[in-house]
Amino acid sequence: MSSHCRNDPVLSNALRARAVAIATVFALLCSCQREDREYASAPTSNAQPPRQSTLQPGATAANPADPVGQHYQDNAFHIDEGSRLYRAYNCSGCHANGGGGIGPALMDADWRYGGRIDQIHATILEGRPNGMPSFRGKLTDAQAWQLAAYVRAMSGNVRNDAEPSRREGMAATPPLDRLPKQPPRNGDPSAGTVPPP
Amino acid sequence: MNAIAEAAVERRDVEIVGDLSDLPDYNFGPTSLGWWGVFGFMLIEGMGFVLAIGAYFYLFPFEHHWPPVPVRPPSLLWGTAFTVVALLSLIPNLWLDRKAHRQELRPVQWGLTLMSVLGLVLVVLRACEFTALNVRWDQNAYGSITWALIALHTTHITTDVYDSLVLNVLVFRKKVDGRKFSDVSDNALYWYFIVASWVVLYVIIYWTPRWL
Amino acid sequence: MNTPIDDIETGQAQARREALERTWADRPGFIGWLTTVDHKRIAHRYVATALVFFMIGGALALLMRIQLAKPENSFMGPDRYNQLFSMHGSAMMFLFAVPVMEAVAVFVVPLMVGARNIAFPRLNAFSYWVYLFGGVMIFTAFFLDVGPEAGWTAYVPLSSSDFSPGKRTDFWAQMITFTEVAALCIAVEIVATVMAMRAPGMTLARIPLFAWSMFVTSLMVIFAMPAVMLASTFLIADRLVGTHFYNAGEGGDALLWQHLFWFFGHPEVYIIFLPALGMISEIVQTFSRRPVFGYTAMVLALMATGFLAFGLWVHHMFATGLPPLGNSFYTAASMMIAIPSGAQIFCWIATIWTGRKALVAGRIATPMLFVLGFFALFVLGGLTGVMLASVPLDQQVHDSYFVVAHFHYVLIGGAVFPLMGALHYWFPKMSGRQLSERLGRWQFWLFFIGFNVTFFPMHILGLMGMPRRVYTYPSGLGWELPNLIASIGSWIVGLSVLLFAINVIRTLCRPRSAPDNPWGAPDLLWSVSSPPPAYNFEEVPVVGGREPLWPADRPLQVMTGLSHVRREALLTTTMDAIPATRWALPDPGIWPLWSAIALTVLFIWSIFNPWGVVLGAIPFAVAATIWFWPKRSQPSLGGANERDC
Amino acid sequence: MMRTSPLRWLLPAVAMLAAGGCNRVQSVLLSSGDQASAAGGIWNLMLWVCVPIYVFVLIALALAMRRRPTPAGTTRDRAIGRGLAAWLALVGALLTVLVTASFLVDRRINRVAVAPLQIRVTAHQWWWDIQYLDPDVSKRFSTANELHLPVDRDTRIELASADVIHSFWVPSLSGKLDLIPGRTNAMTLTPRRVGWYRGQCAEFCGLQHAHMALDVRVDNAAGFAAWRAQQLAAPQLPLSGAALAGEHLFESSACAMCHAVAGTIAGGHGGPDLTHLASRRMLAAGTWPMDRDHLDRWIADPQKPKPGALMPAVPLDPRDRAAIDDYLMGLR
Amino acid sequence: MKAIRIAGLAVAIVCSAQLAAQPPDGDWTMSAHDYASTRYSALDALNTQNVAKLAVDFTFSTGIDRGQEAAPLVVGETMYIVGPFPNPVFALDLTKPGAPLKWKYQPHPEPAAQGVACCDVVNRGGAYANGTFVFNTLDGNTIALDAATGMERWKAHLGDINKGETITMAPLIVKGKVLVGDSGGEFGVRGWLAALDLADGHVVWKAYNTGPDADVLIGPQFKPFYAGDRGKDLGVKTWPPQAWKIGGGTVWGWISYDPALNLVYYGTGNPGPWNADQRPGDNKWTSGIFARDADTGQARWYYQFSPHDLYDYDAVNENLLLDLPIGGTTRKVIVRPERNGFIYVIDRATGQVLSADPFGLNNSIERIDLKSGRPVYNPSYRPKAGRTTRGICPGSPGAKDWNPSAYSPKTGLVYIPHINLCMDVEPSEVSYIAGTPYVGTDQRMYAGPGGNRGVFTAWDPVRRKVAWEVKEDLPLWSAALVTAGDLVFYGTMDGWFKAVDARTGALKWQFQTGSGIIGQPVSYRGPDGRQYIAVLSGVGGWAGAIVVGNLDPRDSTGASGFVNATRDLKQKTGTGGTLYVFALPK
Repeated sequence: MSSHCRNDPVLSNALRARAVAIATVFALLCSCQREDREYASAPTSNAQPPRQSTLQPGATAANPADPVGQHYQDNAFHIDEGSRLYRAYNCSGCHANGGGGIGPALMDADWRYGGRIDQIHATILEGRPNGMPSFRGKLTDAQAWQLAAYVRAMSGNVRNDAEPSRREGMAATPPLDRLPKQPPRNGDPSAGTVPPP
Repeated sequence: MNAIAEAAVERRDVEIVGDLSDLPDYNFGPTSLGWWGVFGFMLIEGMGFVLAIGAYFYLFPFEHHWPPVPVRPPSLLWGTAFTVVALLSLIPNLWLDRKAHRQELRPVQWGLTLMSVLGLVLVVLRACEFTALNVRWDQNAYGSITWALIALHTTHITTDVYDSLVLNVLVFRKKVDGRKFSDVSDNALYWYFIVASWVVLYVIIYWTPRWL
Repeated sequence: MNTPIDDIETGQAQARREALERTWADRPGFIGWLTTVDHKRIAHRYVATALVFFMIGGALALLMRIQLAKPENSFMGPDRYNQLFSMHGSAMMFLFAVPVMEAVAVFVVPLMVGARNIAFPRLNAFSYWVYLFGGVMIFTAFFLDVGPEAGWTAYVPLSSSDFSPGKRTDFWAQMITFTEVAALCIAVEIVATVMAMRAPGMTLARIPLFAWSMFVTSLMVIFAMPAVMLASTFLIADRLVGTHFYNAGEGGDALLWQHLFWFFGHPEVYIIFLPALGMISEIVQTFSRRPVFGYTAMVLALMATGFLAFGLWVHHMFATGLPPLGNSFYTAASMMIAIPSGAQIFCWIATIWTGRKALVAGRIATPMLFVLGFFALFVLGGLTGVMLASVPLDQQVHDSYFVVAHFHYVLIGGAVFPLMGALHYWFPKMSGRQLSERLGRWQFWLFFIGFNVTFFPMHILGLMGMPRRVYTYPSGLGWELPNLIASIGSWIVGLSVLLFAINVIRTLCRPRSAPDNPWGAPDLLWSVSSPPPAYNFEEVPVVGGREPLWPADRPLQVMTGLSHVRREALLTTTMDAIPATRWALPDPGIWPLWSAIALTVLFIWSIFNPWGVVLGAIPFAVAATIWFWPKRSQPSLGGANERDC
Repeated sequence: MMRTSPLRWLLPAVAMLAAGGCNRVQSVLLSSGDQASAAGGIWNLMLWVCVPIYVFVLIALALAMRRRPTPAGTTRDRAIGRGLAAWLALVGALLTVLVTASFLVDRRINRVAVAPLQIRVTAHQWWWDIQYLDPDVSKRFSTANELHLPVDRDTRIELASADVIHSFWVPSLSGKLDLIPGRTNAMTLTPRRVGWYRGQCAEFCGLQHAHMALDVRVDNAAGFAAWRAQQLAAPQLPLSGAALAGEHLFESSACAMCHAVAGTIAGGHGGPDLTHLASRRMLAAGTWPMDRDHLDRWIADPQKPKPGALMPAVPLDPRDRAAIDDYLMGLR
Repeated sequence: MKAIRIAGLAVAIVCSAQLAAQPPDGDWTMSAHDYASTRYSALDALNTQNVAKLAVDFTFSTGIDRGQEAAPLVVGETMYIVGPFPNPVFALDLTKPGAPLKWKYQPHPEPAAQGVACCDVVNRGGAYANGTFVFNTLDGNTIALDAATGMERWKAHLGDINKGETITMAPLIVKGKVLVGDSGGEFGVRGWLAALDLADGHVVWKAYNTGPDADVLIGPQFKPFYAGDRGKDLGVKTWPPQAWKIGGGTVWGWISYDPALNLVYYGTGNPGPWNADQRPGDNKWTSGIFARDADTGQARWYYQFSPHDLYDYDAVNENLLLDLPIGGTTRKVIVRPERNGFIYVIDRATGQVLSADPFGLNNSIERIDLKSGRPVYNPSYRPKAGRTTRGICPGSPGAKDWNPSAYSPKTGLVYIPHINLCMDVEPSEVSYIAGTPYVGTDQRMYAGPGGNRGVFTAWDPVRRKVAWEVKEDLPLWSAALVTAGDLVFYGTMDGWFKAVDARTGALKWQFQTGSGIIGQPVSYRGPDGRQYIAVLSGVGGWAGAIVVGNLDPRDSTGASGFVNATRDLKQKTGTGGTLYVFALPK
């Protein structure tokens, strides 16, 4: 193009627009998985032995947090699916909308069997002696992870940008993204609130 | 640069039919752009209020009781205080508007100061109002729309109070010419709008839950 | 065209012109580009940006058509497709259609009414920056997989945090806020410009029809846009701080969204369409070499359309189960709008009928071609619109491809064709160069044919029961053929748009050569050079009729006395345009840009944290204050007082 | 060129109508019910009014383009002014006709149903839950994604939604009506022709909006009664050992968490009721035909044909899956 | 006024005549004191004059800090206490000072049972008959112990916790048969009442409360008063197909027995699930009262308080069997303060409802139509799916829950400890998943008009009006006890044990126990001849769930919405499990 083509307003706009386009394409390459609607191929943990043994309250990282867990608790879609399953599978029957009833409260900082996502995942699949039934075989591994991710979100242990807000229907609790973050009080530092990205 | 040259090539002949140099370089009302600006934004915001009020009454029939049990209607004290002060502030506002048209500097300076003070008082009263609504925005739709109405008005009054404060500083620190006086009267005009819209909102927020 | 007059060559005239040049000049270089408040330069970038968004939006549509080319296609999955069509709709409606019309107006209206600049020039600059940042934000989000996914109508509860987790819908809602702020600013500027800055003598009855249409449009923007701002604010509040406006479970209602949205959404269609009507009137009258027949009827029709547009939003909700009697009222109202439209169609045809066809090189000029295309497409779209106004019929074809066909005929046929015509028509004035007529004709015919091939089959698809917004469809229902045809057609349209881009770029690379008034048009816009000088009019033009430049040999009356050393514009009375004020307009400044940046921070911050609204307001307040703080260089804006000699 | 343009569109239009029109399964124009034909009537009227107007406008335009220039005299303009008045009068008159017609038809569609069959349809992401109501509550039953209607009889359908807004649309029988959370809408269907029809969700409702179809069977009184009796009966107990194993698997594994089979311990309502699954014609809301092979593939991985569907791919070894297939295929 | 006194006397005579059939009035052998469920102690050593001096005599800790709802039983020189899960039984020797532990029995129930106990892991006590102490365990067993040694005589497994079936009620022993019913109406179990042989624990008869007549033991003798209850297999026909199998109708409340008519009376619990949209129809035989032949279990009559129950109004409350002068004649009636807020007077021979008057706040039911016997529901308070129905009064626990009232023949008044709560409800479709709750509503409760959450009402069943009323801040969850000394005892959830004047309601004495009281006070004559008052202190139950379960008050739907009504309870009391026995100082 000729020189005065460049300083022509209309065209330099076109140029800038192209720059924007390039920038966005670049951004696309480093796109984040936080929003991914991972309906088909969500990762699953390879079948693990029952974990009660290491899961007394205050259990330290005797078995390291399953890397799969992080993947689920950072993804808004999985947490949202967890919220749907939480009601569909009657979790709310015992734990209400986090305040508890027959079962203990889930939105506070107290965790009888550990507040790390893999510990919650194990609690869901294996059950616990004082009433928590085992859902192994009744849930897919991915569903258990999604539920665990949502349960953690109830006590605020979730990234800001993946947080669920209020549900449709009765306002049982303040919107979850307005609740304070509550690092689990089960003596396990590794179970603390996930640091914001 | 070469624009002129080009323009020069085919310029049709012109015939001078008058001279404008003795026109004023400011004015009040529709022959001042400032007035049109204020007027335009009053239209926009007025429409905003109308629609928000529409939403309020749209949500009304979805509840048996208004406000829904066990919510109590907003407490009257602060809201009423706010309304009274706002209505009283109309008197100095009117006076200020007059003085601005007459372009009397001192009165305008002190009138504007008085209005700023009143504005600040109102902002404080409004802050108290939020504590007296007896409902949270995330409790139910009634709470949401009540908060929305009052928040909407709060943004307007805070912006306008800030605006008058800046203007207030200007009339003391900078040279005040006709254009400034015209700004002052536009500011006064906007204040009428703020108060008028509040009176309507006051009746809706505080009295519909009691009457309906 | 006209012969030069000797006295203009005299030195003092030259000096006067250079003084004006100095007064109205922008700062040099890039900083000047950032700080300019010249409505022409801003309009340039506004139009260009809108066209870029138009092309990206179109590209998205092409991808969608690939997916739909054959049944159960696996070219893309549902999630990607949903984001694509949501983005397509949002971009076309909020980032292209409305802004581009206002952008053209920002360029044309001040020149048409004989003003030296638009009212509130810095607000104008601010408006552009806000619009640009909003558009860039939503597209960046889209490319980061955080694009809208609930359609451009974002119906709740599908767009609520339960069914649209994450930040996708929040970005969408804030994009609305961005574009609305921008649009509202321009609306106020145009109202003020048309009402207070007209040339002496340009009474209400002498305002050019395009200016009229933009005035009505701006009023509609002022009354319609607050609805969607309110709606999207409620939505983001529901998603972010847990309010219950749309939550039936706590006394809210899902239909509240639809009422608010369509109270804006329907007028929106006319906000896009009315400027097009103005453009057509200008083009038709120029190329028929006679005043538009029935000026008064046209103005009344514009106002009637603008007024009625607020009374028909419910016809987008006939399938929601509202009481039948109410519905029939909206049926009547919706059909009534056909009357003003009919009147306008008649007037234009009458104008052409009685006019003297102005040809370019023996052929119909491209702008006129697009106008003719408008007739063929818009009338069809309008008629299907009448069909949709009938409740029983709407309940059948609502949300089917019939509707998709309908609104593309109305919006593309009714707005984009006139817009293309108008761009060809005003391009010489904007850039000082004329687009190639040959490429223009090619573009028109490709567009016209491609468009019909794409969208006409969709009528049939709708009647065959194909719902819209499906990412795929089963075979065996007879939908394969029409879909394939449509997909092919879409690429023809793509090609024509490409031609347009090529035409523009090629032309821009040529030296400026356009005469003042290449088409021999009658309004003040064409009395200045192409492109116009920064100060538009050397002296204030005076108007004695609706067509000041006809006949061509009549001298142009002007009034002298506006300052040359400061940016003065003339304000006239609203009704009779009697000179009233020598109003000083502001110099260029960087603070509109800073304010826009501050506002952008506020909006994006608030997506992630409600306190962003409060804290983000502080930098914005600071920037805005400095913006309005009197500058030394602006005497009558309160700066140091130095009267000019 | 303008005069030829309408032809250029109408021809392929007719052609395609012929192509797609031959199936009346999901067609607005080839109606098989009172409500649809009412709308069809309006459509014809509209066509008769609008097409001539369209042609007329284009011809006028073409003529206008062809006419050679004449000076625009005021007398001439006054004449045109009268033309304008006449034109507007014509448009107004036609619109009045259309409004009245549409109003009357609307009343006809919304008439009160006489002794209707009562059905409640609840839309879920992305399937239809269908309950046949009855004053005798023990005669109520649930099914999913397959609606059976008696011919020549009014059926009153209550429409509700369990999650987002959906829209109930069986083009061959009637116009659409939205299903909105927190509200209940109702419509009347009066089918007039026995046969299979297809409906589809017509309001965008998320990932699988495209695969939310509804099979509609219009049957004569006898056929309908027979079907109803069969739906009311508890499904026969599994015969083969494999089927028994299948039932046990079904009830003890993830299946029973979301699906119900009346009379068994399986009482999930998150997914479609499977009580008489094998008696249905389609699978997964009209996505696949209902046969053992498709059923097996569906259970193996529902995300393949319906990405985003709420049913997960449950890890089962082929033998167990076969057993479950056996069991489900036995539910007639 | 005079007439009333006479009437009162008449009643007194009749009742005492009936009481004669009972063991010596110094003992307390069944939770309700007698078959007529009067909770009236004829001891009068303690009276309005000297009660002020009442003081703790001894205490005993059960060592379990869950809700203590049981009544301590006293037989001769021994006191028997059943604790909440894990349901230990303690026998205290009253002859020795400080009543040391005589023996202790630990049943070791399934821990998993805690997960299917709807409202805390409570136990409402045992029963004693000829040398045998019988009680139930949470995991669905009935156990008979040798009262003297604590040796296990027999153990019968009746409930399957894998289906959510638990047992919390106090058995009743009638003519050598132990009457036991199940709990778990929130888990989609099928309710029943069983009669076990006191000797060996085998099931003599078992009557279900839903399903075909054969299961419900409905035969030729079944003559319900109202037409709506007549017909074949209503337990099936009033349900959607198959729904009766998971339809609830449990028996976790009180049973009364009329020796003259040889009929047992008991109420049936709520139908399942709570979301009524999923079970259209009258849902027989839930939320009603059965009269059955004590020997065969054959049903005689039935009356349904809440056909198609909308609000979880279980009908398990106590039936006071009184002979009242009504319309000039003395009639054998059941007086029943019902959960739905009405106090019913029912002819206990025929099942005819003679009167039904509201004794508490009520807007969900407009009135009871005595012709058809059906309540007239207020349609505007009928819960609708997808929207929240607000301000339903009373809430799910009703105007009065399980905690039984008392009747004094001396004053002729019924003493009703009850609550004043309203609620918001949003139903939603629920899946039946065996062993998980089958409820399907979100709800939250809050204080009704007046702001007081509890009320103690003295009701005159003859004049059918309130005699006097005491407003309590917290919900009343403890039973009432009335003595011949014209004293009424009850406890509050913040730990106050109160004695008020039976005629005026004036507070005569109160004592702060360690924890909230939700138990049943009893009065007995000790081996030393003094009158004792005993009550278990230990907050819990549905109302106390927020404390024992350490629930989070930020969730207004916690514990089916009760948390919202008792947000402040954690600040007002802590958990406990202590027996307090009071007497006048020597």
